[in-house]
Amino acid sequence: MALSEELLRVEDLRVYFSTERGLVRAVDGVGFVLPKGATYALVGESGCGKSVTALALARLVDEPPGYYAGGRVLLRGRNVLEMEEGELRRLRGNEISYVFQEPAVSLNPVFRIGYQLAEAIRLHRRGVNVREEVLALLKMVGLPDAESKMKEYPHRLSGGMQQRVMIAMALACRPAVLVADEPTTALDVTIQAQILELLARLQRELGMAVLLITHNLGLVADLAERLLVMYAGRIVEAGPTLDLLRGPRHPYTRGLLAAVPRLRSVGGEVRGIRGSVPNPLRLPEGCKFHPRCPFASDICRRVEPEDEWDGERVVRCHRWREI
Amino acid sequence: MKTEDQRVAVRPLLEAHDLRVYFGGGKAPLKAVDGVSLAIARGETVGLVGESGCGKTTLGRALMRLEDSTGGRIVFDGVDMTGAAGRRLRTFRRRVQMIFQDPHGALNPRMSVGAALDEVLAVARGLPARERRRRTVELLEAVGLEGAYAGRYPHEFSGGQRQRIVIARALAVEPEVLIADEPVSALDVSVQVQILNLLRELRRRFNLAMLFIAHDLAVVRYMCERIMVMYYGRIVEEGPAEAVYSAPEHPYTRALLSAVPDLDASLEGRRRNRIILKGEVPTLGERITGCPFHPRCPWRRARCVEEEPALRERSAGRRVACHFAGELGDDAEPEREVK
Amino acid sequence: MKAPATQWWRLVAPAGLLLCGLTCTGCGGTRRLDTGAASGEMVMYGATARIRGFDPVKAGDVASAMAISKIYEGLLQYSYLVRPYRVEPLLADGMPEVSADGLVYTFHIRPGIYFQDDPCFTNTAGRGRELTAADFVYSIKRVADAKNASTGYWAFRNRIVGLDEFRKASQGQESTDYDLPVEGLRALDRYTLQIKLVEPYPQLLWVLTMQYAFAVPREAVEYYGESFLNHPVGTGPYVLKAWRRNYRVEFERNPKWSETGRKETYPREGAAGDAAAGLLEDAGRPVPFIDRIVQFVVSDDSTRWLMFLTGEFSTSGISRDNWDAVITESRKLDRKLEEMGIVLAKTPTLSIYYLGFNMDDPVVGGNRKLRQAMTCAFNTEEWIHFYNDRIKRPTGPIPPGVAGYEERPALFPYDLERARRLLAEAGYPGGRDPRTGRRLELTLDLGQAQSPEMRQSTELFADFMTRIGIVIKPSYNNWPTFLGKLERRQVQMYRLGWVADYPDAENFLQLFYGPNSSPGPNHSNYSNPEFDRLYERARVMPDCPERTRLYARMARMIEEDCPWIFTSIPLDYVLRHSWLRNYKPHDFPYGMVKYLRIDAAARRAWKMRFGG
Amino acid sequence: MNTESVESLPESMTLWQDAWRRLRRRRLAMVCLAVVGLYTLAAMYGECVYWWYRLHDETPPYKRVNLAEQYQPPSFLRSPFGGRETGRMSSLERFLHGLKALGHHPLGTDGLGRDVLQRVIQGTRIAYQVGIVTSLIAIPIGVVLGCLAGYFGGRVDDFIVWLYSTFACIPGLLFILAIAMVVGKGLLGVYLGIGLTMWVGLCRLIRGEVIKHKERPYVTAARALGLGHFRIIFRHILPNVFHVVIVTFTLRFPYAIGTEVIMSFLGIGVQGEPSWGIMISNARLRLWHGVWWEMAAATAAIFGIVLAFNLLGDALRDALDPRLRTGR
Repeated sequence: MALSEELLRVEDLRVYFSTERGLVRAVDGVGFVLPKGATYALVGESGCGKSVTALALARLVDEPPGYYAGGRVLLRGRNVLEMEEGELRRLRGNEISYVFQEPAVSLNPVFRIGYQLAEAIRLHRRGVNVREEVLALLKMVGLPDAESKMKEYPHRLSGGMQQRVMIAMALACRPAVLVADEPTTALDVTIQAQILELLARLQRELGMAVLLITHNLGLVADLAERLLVMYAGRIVEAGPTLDLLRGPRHPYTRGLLAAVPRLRSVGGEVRGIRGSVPNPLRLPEGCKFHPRCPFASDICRRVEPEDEWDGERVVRCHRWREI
Repeated sequence: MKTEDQRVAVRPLLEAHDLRVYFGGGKAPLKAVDGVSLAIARGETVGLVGESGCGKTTLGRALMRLEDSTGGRIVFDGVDMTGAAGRRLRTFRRRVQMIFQDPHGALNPRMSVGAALDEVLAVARGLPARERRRRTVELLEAVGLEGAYAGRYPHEFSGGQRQRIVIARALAVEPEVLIADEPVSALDVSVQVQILNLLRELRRRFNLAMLFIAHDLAVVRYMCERIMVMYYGRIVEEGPAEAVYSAPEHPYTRALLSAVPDLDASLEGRRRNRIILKGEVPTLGERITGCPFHPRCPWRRARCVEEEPALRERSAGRRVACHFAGELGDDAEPEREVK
Repeated sequence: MKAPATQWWRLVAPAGLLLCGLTCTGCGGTRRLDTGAASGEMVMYGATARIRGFDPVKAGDVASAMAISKIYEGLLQYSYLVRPYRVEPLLADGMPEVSADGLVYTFHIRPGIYFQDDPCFTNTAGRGRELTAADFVYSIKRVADAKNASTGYWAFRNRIVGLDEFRKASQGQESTDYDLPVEGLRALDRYTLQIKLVEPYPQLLWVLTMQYAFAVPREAVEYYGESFLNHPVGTGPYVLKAWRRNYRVEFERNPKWSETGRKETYPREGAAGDAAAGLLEDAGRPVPFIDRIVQFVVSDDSTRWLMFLTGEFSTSGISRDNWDAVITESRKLDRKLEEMGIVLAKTPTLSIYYLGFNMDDPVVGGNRKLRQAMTCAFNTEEWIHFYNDRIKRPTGPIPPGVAGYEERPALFPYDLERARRLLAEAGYPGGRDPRTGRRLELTLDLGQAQSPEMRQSTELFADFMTRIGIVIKPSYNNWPTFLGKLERRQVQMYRLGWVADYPDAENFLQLFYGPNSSPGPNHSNYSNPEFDRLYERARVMPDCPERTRLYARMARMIEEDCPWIFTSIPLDYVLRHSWLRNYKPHDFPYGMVKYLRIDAAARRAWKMRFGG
Repeated sequence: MNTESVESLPESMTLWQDAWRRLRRRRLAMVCLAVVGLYTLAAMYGECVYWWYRLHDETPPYKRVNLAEQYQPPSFLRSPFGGRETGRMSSLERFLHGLKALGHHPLGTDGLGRDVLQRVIQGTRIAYQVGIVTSLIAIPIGVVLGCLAGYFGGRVDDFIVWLYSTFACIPGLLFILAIAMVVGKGLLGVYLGIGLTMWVGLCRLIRGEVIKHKERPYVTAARALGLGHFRIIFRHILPNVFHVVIVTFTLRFPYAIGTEVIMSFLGIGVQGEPSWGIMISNARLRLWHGVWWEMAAATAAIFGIVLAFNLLGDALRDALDPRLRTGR
């Protein structure tokens, strides 16, 4: 991993929102390095800041209410957060593409599929046969009967097909990084499997780096090489997927893994994490997880832990060695 | 947990016989529920699994008589409730309660938690005010909330807490059957299991019969002794959870199970034979002749296209709607996409 | 006289009083001026209110009457300059011969008077035929025809022998038979008309100057049918050239006059001072002077005023708005306007505005002292001040300038102390109604609430009354509702005005004649046997000192009884440009436009200097 | 089972309190609220004056004519602190004299010498009466019909939609004129005319909202709990759509006032009381002679109240809209 070529480096990213009720530190010191061609998964529950992190990679957070309070996002060495508007536009789509959770609302309902795809292609690439390209893309994402589907309006397609179209649009310009934000959450289990298959295949074929954002730990086990676990705007633990899943170090990761009912385990009661995801407006002092942590001690309540590296694994916990 | 003999001793509390719910009349009605029969006994939890649009929510609502059924019968405690109306219907509804997927929407945002419970206690149970106050606190504590929160409003609670309130409200009428429609799918992962555990505990405490509707097979597995798999408005497989999960007989059940991300398998480094179904989940409006699953079925034969299979008893408590149930073989290598 | 029809258009809402000067005399200057005698035509531009139509039997409003009088003519007309008002022959060849008992009037029609050319004259291939006595017989029968629903039948009702029977006969379904003879209305020969009256009716001569008695050719009525209203065919100085309802009307010199050699001349005789004012310069010259008259329907006061200032219109009234800008403190014309050669003429009009009591009402009707108290409480000075001195306060029912008017102090002048005393005597000490213990509250009905001046002056009146402790509750209605209420005697007090039909006190005194009670014009339902007796005597008497004495006596009775609070006689303030010649204010200016002349050179010079 | 704590919530707040808190944050909204408050005070003062004189059976000062003081400009234009008569006074006396002069017809007098300020205050009273009474007519009709149409749907809905569409087809002012013809001029006509036209918009909005809420799970939950239809409509749904009523009220209030002014201006509205419309109508007479204060006072009064209510309505809409609420 260390040898692979670095593509995207996020350093100490801080994205805050000033709302009526106060300051929300949605992302507060996130850092990671995404190598070329790698698949990473960013895992966390709702409100942990994973989507904001994803949007910040192409400076897509609405400003205001949001603003970038610090850190850098280096794509091939250039800081995305300091780019001009024109440069940003070239970046978006060309270098970083997104697939969002709800395909139904991400497609414009009044235009045909083919037109929307063609528009994406025209915007970023010149001198290609747009129609051919549209067809090729639709075939690539496995849309059956691409010729006729091109002429359909979005609402005529099922959720799975819409998501395929969204992926095709994201791929239209052969991006270096594909950010997939909960791409299967809105889909049925059987369709979810199809889409994940597709993503894995495309990643293999096109050699993109993929950042997969999800709340489902089970989903990523097969797909991602490395796992980043987020909680309250911070990455609390990161490491190679299997290592991390087999031996979670942060109490949050442990709790999360324990909370997932297993398909094949028999009987027995599963214990969740007590309490609920904290209100981003009223984050606790010290370690943000301490009110829910069964191992919390005095230091956890007062001092916020720093990243601790151990080989390829990082963890933010005062007491992970003791537990 | 119930023991085997208890289950036998109790006659079914809520039954449906050949229940049909069609939407829109005319030649091509939307057959959301098409000939479903089921029985839930006191203290038993039955899981209902299916993908979106398969009719499982409609079935749940129809059992509560929130949807009018087109055909078939609903029998509660031995009494036919199919045509009940007015006070009889209201009484019936109070004995059967429902928990909804979205705990945010299920609570009236303009009513404090206490007021919501109080109203139910007053209207449905007719308790005097002092008694109602006492019960409200009891109920909140029963679902793991402090009684002092009665004066607060739904938006002040987190999703998990709201779901607890919804459960408390359902319990306020002291129901005998609880229909839980995707009660945890809108919740954070870390909170889901809290609610599941709560439901398990309440079921034990109040000896509730429960119909647990979900799309997450792992969750259903955790909650239920018996499960039913629904596809295109029909039950395609039914049986004890153990048996269905370890040896699914219907191709759809098999595909469904293989599609679920399996953390354990991944951790053990097992490669699974994932059956990736082709095509889309059919919408209820589509016309499919023969077996409704045949367009996506990897084991499809000619007969499947022509003849719709009936739900046949395969063994005790085990029913499957497939012509070739048992003939597919455990290791059958169907035509499938190779990973 | 039995229950004459309500001459509703003569019942003028006070709000409209200031516009009279405008609509009656609103004529304008020339646009394209004649430099030589023959080269150009003299055009006059002016404003008018909406014209309803050109049928003399329906001359129900001032604008229509003005328009009709340009086209049609009657037997008699008012002398333009002579005061007091006098009639002189127009289509009649001299004044009529009146029998000794005053019942038979014989008119000789001027030969050689022709109707204008019109397709209706099918016998003569469209050439206008000569006017005959039969035309008058026919025209007056038309007024009597019930099917025409004329607004002017009141002038003939119960007057001419046999005419009422004719009217009765015309009420049937079948079309009216105009050949049915009327005994009192006969053409003795081609040029002789005889009118036989039921009883002496000295006012007939005034009546015959009105539009209702104008000569209408039977051919035109029958040819045009319903649309005769839009197709006037007359003998007058002008013919209708174009008419776009609500926008523009255009008249042109009647070519028939020169064709048939008809000659009308400017009067030689004037009132004292007319010669000095240059009004007799054109004496004896042929009329009309103006070739073409174009009038626009302008409803906005300020537009009209600006058009006057730029010399488009040659006369203008003064609205209350720009009173201060036009008239100085000393009631003179503003210096700047004076420098522009604008001339101010100021004359009282033959009209009276009043607040009437319904004598049927138990509260105000049966309590003379109360009415007298209210009359005493009416603050003349403030009222005149509010109206910017554009009014005079009348003392009784006869306005000055009409025989019977007495120059003497009012019986109940403004006197608050006396008013309070009278009120106490009336049974309302301090205004308190002893039955309720509260102030006496009276309802005052009005039409046309949309005029702020009307509303404010009503509030002013209400304030006068609160000073003696009476509360006036105004009730605003629209005009038809208001009239309906009056006719059904449903009002307690009401506010109205009366503009004379002719300059004879009888025209005012009839408003108090018992048999004329609502729905007749006596809306106060005043009934006094003594007054009725005197009225019946006076109205058949020809003009003589004895009749004048009777009128004065009756006026005094009315003043004593106070069925009305007499509030105002409007003063007509008319401005005109100096280049409009021969202009003299007239209470009955119908048909007088033929005497007006525009000094082309002077106007051109004026326009160069001031105009736009 | 252990009970959960909600320690992260500092204090309990209803949605109304929450909306109020959000409203309070907006300075403009608070200014508008203050302005509305001032108008309300003026209207209440006007009402007191009206009734005091009514009960004492006296002519109120705003109706008292004084032609001697006709068309006096506002006091601040009459150089209250200068002037000839103050020549020999000390500066304090002059100041006090000036203050007294300032208080004398502060907004000038009209053509009958009546105090413009007093009449503006009476106009406020009339405006409030119109606004409140018409709302009392329109809101119950709109709310009840809207709720019934939205909740029951089907034929009930068809009928109510037909009904309000019919009403909506009639041009408002014409309808009001027609009603004024039937019931006669005066306030009753104004009330009925405006009230019977104003419910349409509200009904439509409520119906839409109720349709939306009818599908919400909490309504299903209420049905599942065996609650009756009317209880569901009025106890459960109505409170959730009530913000629509409030916003509509704040936006319709100035509309009603405006309509009343137009009607009074046209002479079919208020009779015998000083309404703003009547004041404007009166003021036309001398306006272009520079007698602007009566017109200005009445117009400014209308402008102020309409602006304040409209801005407040917008702010309320934002504050009450559940979609804009943060902190789910």
